[in-house]
Amino acid sequence: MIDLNLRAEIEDFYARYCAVLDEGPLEAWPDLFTEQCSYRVVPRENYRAGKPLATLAFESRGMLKDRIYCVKQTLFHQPYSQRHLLSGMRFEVTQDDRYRVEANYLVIRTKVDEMADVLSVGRYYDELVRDGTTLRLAVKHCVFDNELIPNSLIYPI
Amino acid sequence: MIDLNLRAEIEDFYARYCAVLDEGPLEAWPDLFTEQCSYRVVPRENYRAGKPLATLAFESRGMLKDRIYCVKQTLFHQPYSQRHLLSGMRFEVTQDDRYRVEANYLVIRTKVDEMADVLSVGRYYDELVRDGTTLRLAVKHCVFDNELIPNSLIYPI
Amino acid sequence: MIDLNLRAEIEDFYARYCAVLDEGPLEAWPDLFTEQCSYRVVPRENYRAGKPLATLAFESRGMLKDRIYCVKQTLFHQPYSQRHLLSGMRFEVTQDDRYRVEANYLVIRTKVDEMADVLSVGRYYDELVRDGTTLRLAVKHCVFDNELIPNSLIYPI
Amino acid sequence: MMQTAVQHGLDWPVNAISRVPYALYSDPEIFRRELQRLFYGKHWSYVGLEAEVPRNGDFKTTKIGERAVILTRDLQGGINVIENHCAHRGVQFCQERLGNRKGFVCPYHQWAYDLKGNLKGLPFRKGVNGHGGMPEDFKLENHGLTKLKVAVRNGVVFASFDHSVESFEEYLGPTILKYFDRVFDGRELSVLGYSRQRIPGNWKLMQENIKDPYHPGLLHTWFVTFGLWRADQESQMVMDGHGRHACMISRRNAGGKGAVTDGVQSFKEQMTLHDARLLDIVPEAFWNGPTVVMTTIFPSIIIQQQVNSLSTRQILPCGPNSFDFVWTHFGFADDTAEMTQRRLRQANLFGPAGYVSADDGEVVELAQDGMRQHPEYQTISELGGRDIGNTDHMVTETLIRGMYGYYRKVMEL
Amino acid sequence: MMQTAVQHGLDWPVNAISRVPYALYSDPEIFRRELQRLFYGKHWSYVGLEAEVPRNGDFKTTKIGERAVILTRDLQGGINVIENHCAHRGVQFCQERLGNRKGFVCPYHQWAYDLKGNLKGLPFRKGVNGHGGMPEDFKLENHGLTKLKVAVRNGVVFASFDHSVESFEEYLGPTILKYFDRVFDGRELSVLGYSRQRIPGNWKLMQENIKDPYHPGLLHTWFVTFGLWRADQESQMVMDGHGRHACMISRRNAGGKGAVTDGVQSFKEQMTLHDARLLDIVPEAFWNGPTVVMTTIFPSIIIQQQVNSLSTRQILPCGPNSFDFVWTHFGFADDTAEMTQRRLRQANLFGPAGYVSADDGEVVELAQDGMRQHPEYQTISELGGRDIGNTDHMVTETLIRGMYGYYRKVMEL
Amino acid sequence: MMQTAVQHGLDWPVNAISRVPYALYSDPEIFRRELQRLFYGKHWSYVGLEAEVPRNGDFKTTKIGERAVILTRDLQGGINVIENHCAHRGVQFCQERLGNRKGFVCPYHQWAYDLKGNLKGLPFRKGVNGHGGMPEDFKLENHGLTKLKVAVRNGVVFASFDHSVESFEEYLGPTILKYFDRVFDGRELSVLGYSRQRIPGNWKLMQENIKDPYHPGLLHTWFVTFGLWRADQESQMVMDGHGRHACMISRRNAGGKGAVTDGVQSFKEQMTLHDARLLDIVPEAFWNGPTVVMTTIFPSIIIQQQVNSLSTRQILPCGPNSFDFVWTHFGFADDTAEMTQRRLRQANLFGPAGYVSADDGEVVELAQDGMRQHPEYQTISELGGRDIGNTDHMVTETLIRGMYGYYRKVMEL
Ligand code: FES
Ligand code: FES
Ligand code: FES
Ligand SMILES: [Fe+3]
Ligand SMILES: [Fe+3]
Ligand SMILES: [Fe+3]
Repeated sequence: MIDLNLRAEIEDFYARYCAVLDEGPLEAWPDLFTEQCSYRVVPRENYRAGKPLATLAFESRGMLKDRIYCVKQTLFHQPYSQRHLLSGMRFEVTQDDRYRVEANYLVIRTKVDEMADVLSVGRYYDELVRDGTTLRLAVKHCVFDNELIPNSLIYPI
Repeated sequence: MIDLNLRAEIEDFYARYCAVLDEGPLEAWPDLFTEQCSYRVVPRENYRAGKPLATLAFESRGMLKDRIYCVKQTLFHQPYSQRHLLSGMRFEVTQDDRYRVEANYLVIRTKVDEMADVLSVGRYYDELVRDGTTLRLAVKHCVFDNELIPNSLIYPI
Repeated sequence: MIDLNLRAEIEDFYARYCAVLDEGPLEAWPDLFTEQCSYRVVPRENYRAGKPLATLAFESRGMLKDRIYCVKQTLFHQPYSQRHLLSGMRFEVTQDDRYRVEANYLVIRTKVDEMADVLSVGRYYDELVRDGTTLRLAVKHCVFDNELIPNSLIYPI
Repeated sequence: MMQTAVQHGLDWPVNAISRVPYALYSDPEIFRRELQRLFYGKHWSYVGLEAEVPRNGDFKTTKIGERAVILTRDLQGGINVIENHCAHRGVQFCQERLGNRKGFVCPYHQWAYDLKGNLKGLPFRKGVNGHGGMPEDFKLENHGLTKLKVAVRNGVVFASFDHSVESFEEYLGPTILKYFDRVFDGRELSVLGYSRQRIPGNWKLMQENIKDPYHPGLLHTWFVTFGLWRADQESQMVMDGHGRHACMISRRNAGGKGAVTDGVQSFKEQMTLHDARLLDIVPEAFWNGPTVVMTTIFPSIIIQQQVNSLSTRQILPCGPNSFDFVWTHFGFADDTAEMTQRRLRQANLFGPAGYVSADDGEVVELAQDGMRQHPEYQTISELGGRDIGNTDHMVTETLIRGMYGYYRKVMEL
Repeated sequence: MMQTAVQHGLDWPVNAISRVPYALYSDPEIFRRELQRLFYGKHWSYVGLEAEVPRNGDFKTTKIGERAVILTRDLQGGINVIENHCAHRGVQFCQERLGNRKGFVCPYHQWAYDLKGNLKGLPFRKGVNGHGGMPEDFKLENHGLTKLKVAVRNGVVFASFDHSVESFEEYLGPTILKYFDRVFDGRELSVLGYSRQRIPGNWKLMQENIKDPYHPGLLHTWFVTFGLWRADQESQMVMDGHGRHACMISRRNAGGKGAVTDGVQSFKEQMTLHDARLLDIVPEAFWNGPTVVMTTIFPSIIIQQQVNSLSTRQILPCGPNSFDFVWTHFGFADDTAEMTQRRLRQANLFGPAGYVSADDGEVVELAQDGMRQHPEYQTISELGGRDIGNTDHMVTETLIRGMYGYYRKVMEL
Repeated sequence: MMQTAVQHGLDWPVNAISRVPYALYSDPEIFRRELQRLFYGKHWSYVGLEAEVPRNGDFKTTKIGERAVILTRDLQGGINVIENHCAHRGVQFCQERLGNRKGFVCPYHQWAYDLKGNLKGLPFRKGVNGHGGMPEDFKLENHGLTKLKVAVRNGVVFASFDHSVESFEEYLGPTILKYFDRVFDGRELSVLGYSRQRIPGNWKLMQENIKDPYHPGLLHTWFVTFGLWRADQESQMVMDGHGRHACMISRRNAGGKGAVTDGVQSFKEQMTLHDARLLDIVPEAFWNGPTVVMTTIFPSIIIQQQVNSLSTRQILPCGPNSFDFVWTHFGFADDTAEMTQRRLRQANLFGPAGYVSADDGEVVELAQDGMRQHPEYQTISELGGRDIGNTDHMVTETLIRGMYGYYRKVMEL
């Protein structure tokens, strides 16, 4: 079992991750990743079948910044709020200062004047690395079960 | 990072809080607050716009007791069960024995012979204080995203 | 308050439990229980009224194995994925190496080409025992609020 | 009405009872007519068991068709069924599933009814300080709740919105009544609990499912393997004179491999249980031969006796495309603790997660999916011929044809 | 249309206004006619308060019936109401609830409108490099947004899709106008915030609820106990000449036990508050007698003055079976901090969680449930007789009868 | 039918093809007619790629209109399309999206079909021990699954419920066929994966979206800024002889500031990428000039070639108010690893989260919202005139007019 302090540190990291996505500012999101990172949002059917297509597939912090710029400046969309819930987090130390983390996630979406619904539900397959005093995501693969997306996916998961 | 025992103590407090609301007895709910407390359930639009109106706004444990009495004795409503899920808890020690806590919450409602649905989803902005051997809520502000409430909100969140 | 390491060990156990049900293999599920165990999935109305009927009621690891065989080999059903979220876990040491655990649970179901919905929501009333180096469930009673099941319940909860 | 039906492609050869247009399972106008003629017309619908309301003042809420009703035991011990909406301005005033009351008071304006549904009083009827109140000619007796005709037989309660309905015994007819009395022989019943599921399919698909001896040996591997049900076992398929009600009667045999399992894809020869208690079956005197009798009483209820497991399965349509299916498992007050445990263990086979019935809900949903997509298409239920008649074997769909023969008469379709 | 209605069992004796067929609350064809004649016809519907759009360029999105509209204050300070769908190809172009803009640009092809709804320009209208563009005879002025007729009175904004509607003052009539002006007397308003709920019931049930002085003293124990509302207090029920609008006017009395609480099941004598601040009521000059005036302006809005709590309650139907209910709580710009806090504390009594209004949403839902199950049934609203007329007491359902008298005329049902 | 349409306010000037009544996007009767005449009539609908079922026994489930169908490669290697509901009693027997089988067995009663849809056998057909079974005259060959007419061209599979439909090549016509063959030139395809979204709008709005060269340069800032699409670039808009199919053909230019960006609110001059790999575009031989060709094949499919990103986009209506949109991204079997990675990177631009297509789903939803609220209103698509014709520029809505010209003929509206 991993060290309790490390465990708490990782839990805190994910609490911050969710707060950034749900409370903002989205501009803080790329900094939670390493410079060379892999962020993917993938329908389970592609993941299972070994098909390479992702709903979103980014390969660097720069691409994450470009996405946020796009979402904020150029991609028209209806306003909505999202709320993340994580559960069943599993921790594994793969090398010094490198940790594999998995967790179930649920994202509830609320659009103006509509009932809340499930925007995305699935599992995180992540890798965290220690970068000085802080942790960063080197890998975050969000594999979602609800392959039929309720219209569109704008903000990061 | 806060002390691990304190962290566990706070998590236990919230587990108790949810159990009281979901399992009962509701009469035990006011005791989880300080005598002079602030309990507010607020639609996000008012919260963001700085508008003072709340769906529920209580200023003392007495008001909480009055609410429970009302719910149990005078406020007609259809029976339903509620189930709380919290995630992404963040802890901060603001002074000795005073802690700021935030968390995402989701409340699933089930009415008799209906499918379960989302009653409320949003974020807690709380302050806990140590009162002798136990913790109590001095502040609990539940800011909900799903501003269009599915008919009515009877039990506390 | 229970020992922090024990607490983490129990949380890890539940993370594994959920991973087995959501990620598979289901064949690993019975091993999470003791040989003589009680696994019950019970509508809240029967639980509250003291009526003995359960949706599923098993009395041994053997019965759990028979269920998995049935689900995999003989029980026709439409494919779906499930995703567990737990919250508000409460721990109690009842005797040496025997622990009572309660938690709220939510299971989100996704069927092919349909929106995700709530398959089951309720509370676990469990008892864990230490079996050598590992923990096992001696008792797991899943009492669900949404008594009107969305057609059928195939996989374990 | 038929306009819509035709719009939806209903094109049904006269007298064809072995072919049913898919439109019948999703057309809203046809469904509306079904409610009026089948559920609210001259038929008896199941509402519950006396054992659910044992004491004076006890009540149980349920539905007939889409109408909420309340089964009550009044203060004189009588059984009543009344409609659950207020005569004043329509409030469905009672929410609890089960309870005990001296009477009902509507929350909105506190009109008060007794357990028989009579309006006993209303606030300010005579006005306040000489102001207002109800008109002189307003009579409490004209404004009670809808009262249904009630039939109680051996502890089982049925009701009808149409007071001119024939007696329950005539309704069942002698054959079905005999099998009804086989399970409900007057012994006191004890309720073990409830299971509920919402099945996204037309309600008739569930009636067909229990009038269909063709599927259990094929869909339910479990049955085959353990010989609880297979095509080569002794059985009779019987109906009432109208073909609307039926019993599937059978006696389990050895199970295992045999002629009827050859090429049956679902058969698993080597299947055994890790814990045999699930199938700890002990014959009961009342069986009197058959190990299973499945009774369908049109339109609302199925009575299950499957070895030691007993239940009523109530059908509550919610629109044409889904229905709620409510299982009430029961035993007898004089059951031993062992027998009760046995019934509860065998209950694992049934209900929304049941080893041999979760899959029924699944195929009903898939039949609805298949039928909605092509309303102009037709089923073909011609196993055992195209006519209607009782049989002493189960290689037939005669009971389904029987139901549609009656259905066409009453529905005038 | 009536075909459907009749299909659904609408069978309504001519001139019966005290009996309303349940079908009226769920029939889709009737609902469609209600939208056309009541919400889009010669009536004024509430859209908001001037205080919500104080500065030039401010806008607020809302609905009338099922149509999305925008309340704007144009750059000249004028108030406009325009329909929220693009004249090009229908996009509902504005999503924010509140904002400030120089004009609107549709996201799809950037057609640009000013705050009055005039089409100001569109990309490539004259073509690109001599290619394409709009036809010669295309005139911007023919392709603006739908503009509604607007009425502003003392800071409250109403609009109508039918420009031939009578003036707002004529529409209210002198009696209702007097009570409208009692709250909206020209003082500057300040918005305290919003509450929103989706109530699964027909929109008319909410109009009835606030035209129904019979229920508060019975459903709302709170009211009775603290004397905020009881059947024996001074009150008047008044209507406009058409019976479509109404005010329920009353003055609280001592509360506690009394003739009208005898046998009222919901009365709780010994009830007291742990924290009395919830009922820290201070009379205001403008009350001028009554402690409560509830005004229903047909079809879209309720104006609440309950002691120190003030709100508008907007009705936005979503199909026949549900509506959104939007509460705008407000005070006056010159309120003291104490009075503002008082209004906010008393706001606990109202809205989706309110001590005396969460239950209104609940009974409305249950009335819809009860009515949907039996469309052929009828309500009976005969308290205080079967005719229509103002009263100086509250033991009457005359206001409901008044509304249906007018409803039948306009709906030709 | 038209009754309902008229009820819903359908009032459509004869020959008006540049104005479309909003009712057309939500009326259930019109939608039903669309299913019959467009999706189930004399048209070819997309079902998939041969590359999805490479081996004998492979199958893929999908839909045409609202009917579930299965694309199979039979044991002889032939391509078949059969309807996914059992001929016995309607069960939609196949659930997996992709798989490999020797044949299909319905779970309910194990009727067995081969991959061509022929009924091969059914349990107990000859009865058991001389009892029951199917009638003498029952012929397997009369009870197979619905078989659709199939067309395969260069690895793409289309099907029709109407076997009298013209050939696929005639259906496309020479112009569209040329562009079809430009992408599908016979090279082996490789499937990169799927994206799926449920868009709450009428299916026709997506056809319009890809027949609309007016919006990309305005809605999709990304396109403009990087010169992937702007109103001043070389382009042709071409249709088949009926105006039902179309190609939008264009060649990217320098991008950046220019006449067509003046006053275009969505244009962002200073926009640059932190990581340019997203736009690492490498021309391919088959482009043969254009950098983008968007092909709409009425009614079911869009073929996308956007620089290096290739996909089919299938339209599956779910009632009048929403549709499922299924993206199949593909490349060629002989692609280099670099080219595959390039296609995958550029795929970020498309699909439910795409930089230049998530917003299409959003505006389609908002168009549906705007149109539902006002069925009597009409669109105006008059950019480039009111007639139909191919153009060598993109400042036109001619392709949309072309589609509605054909639509009115077939729908007789
Ligand atoms: S509605 Fe029941 S008392 Fe008025
Ligand atoms: S739809 Fe609004 S600009 Fe085209
Ligand atoms: S429904 Fe398919 S075999 Fe009977
Ligand atoms: Fe079965
Ligand atoms: Fe009220
Ligand atoms: Fe686009």
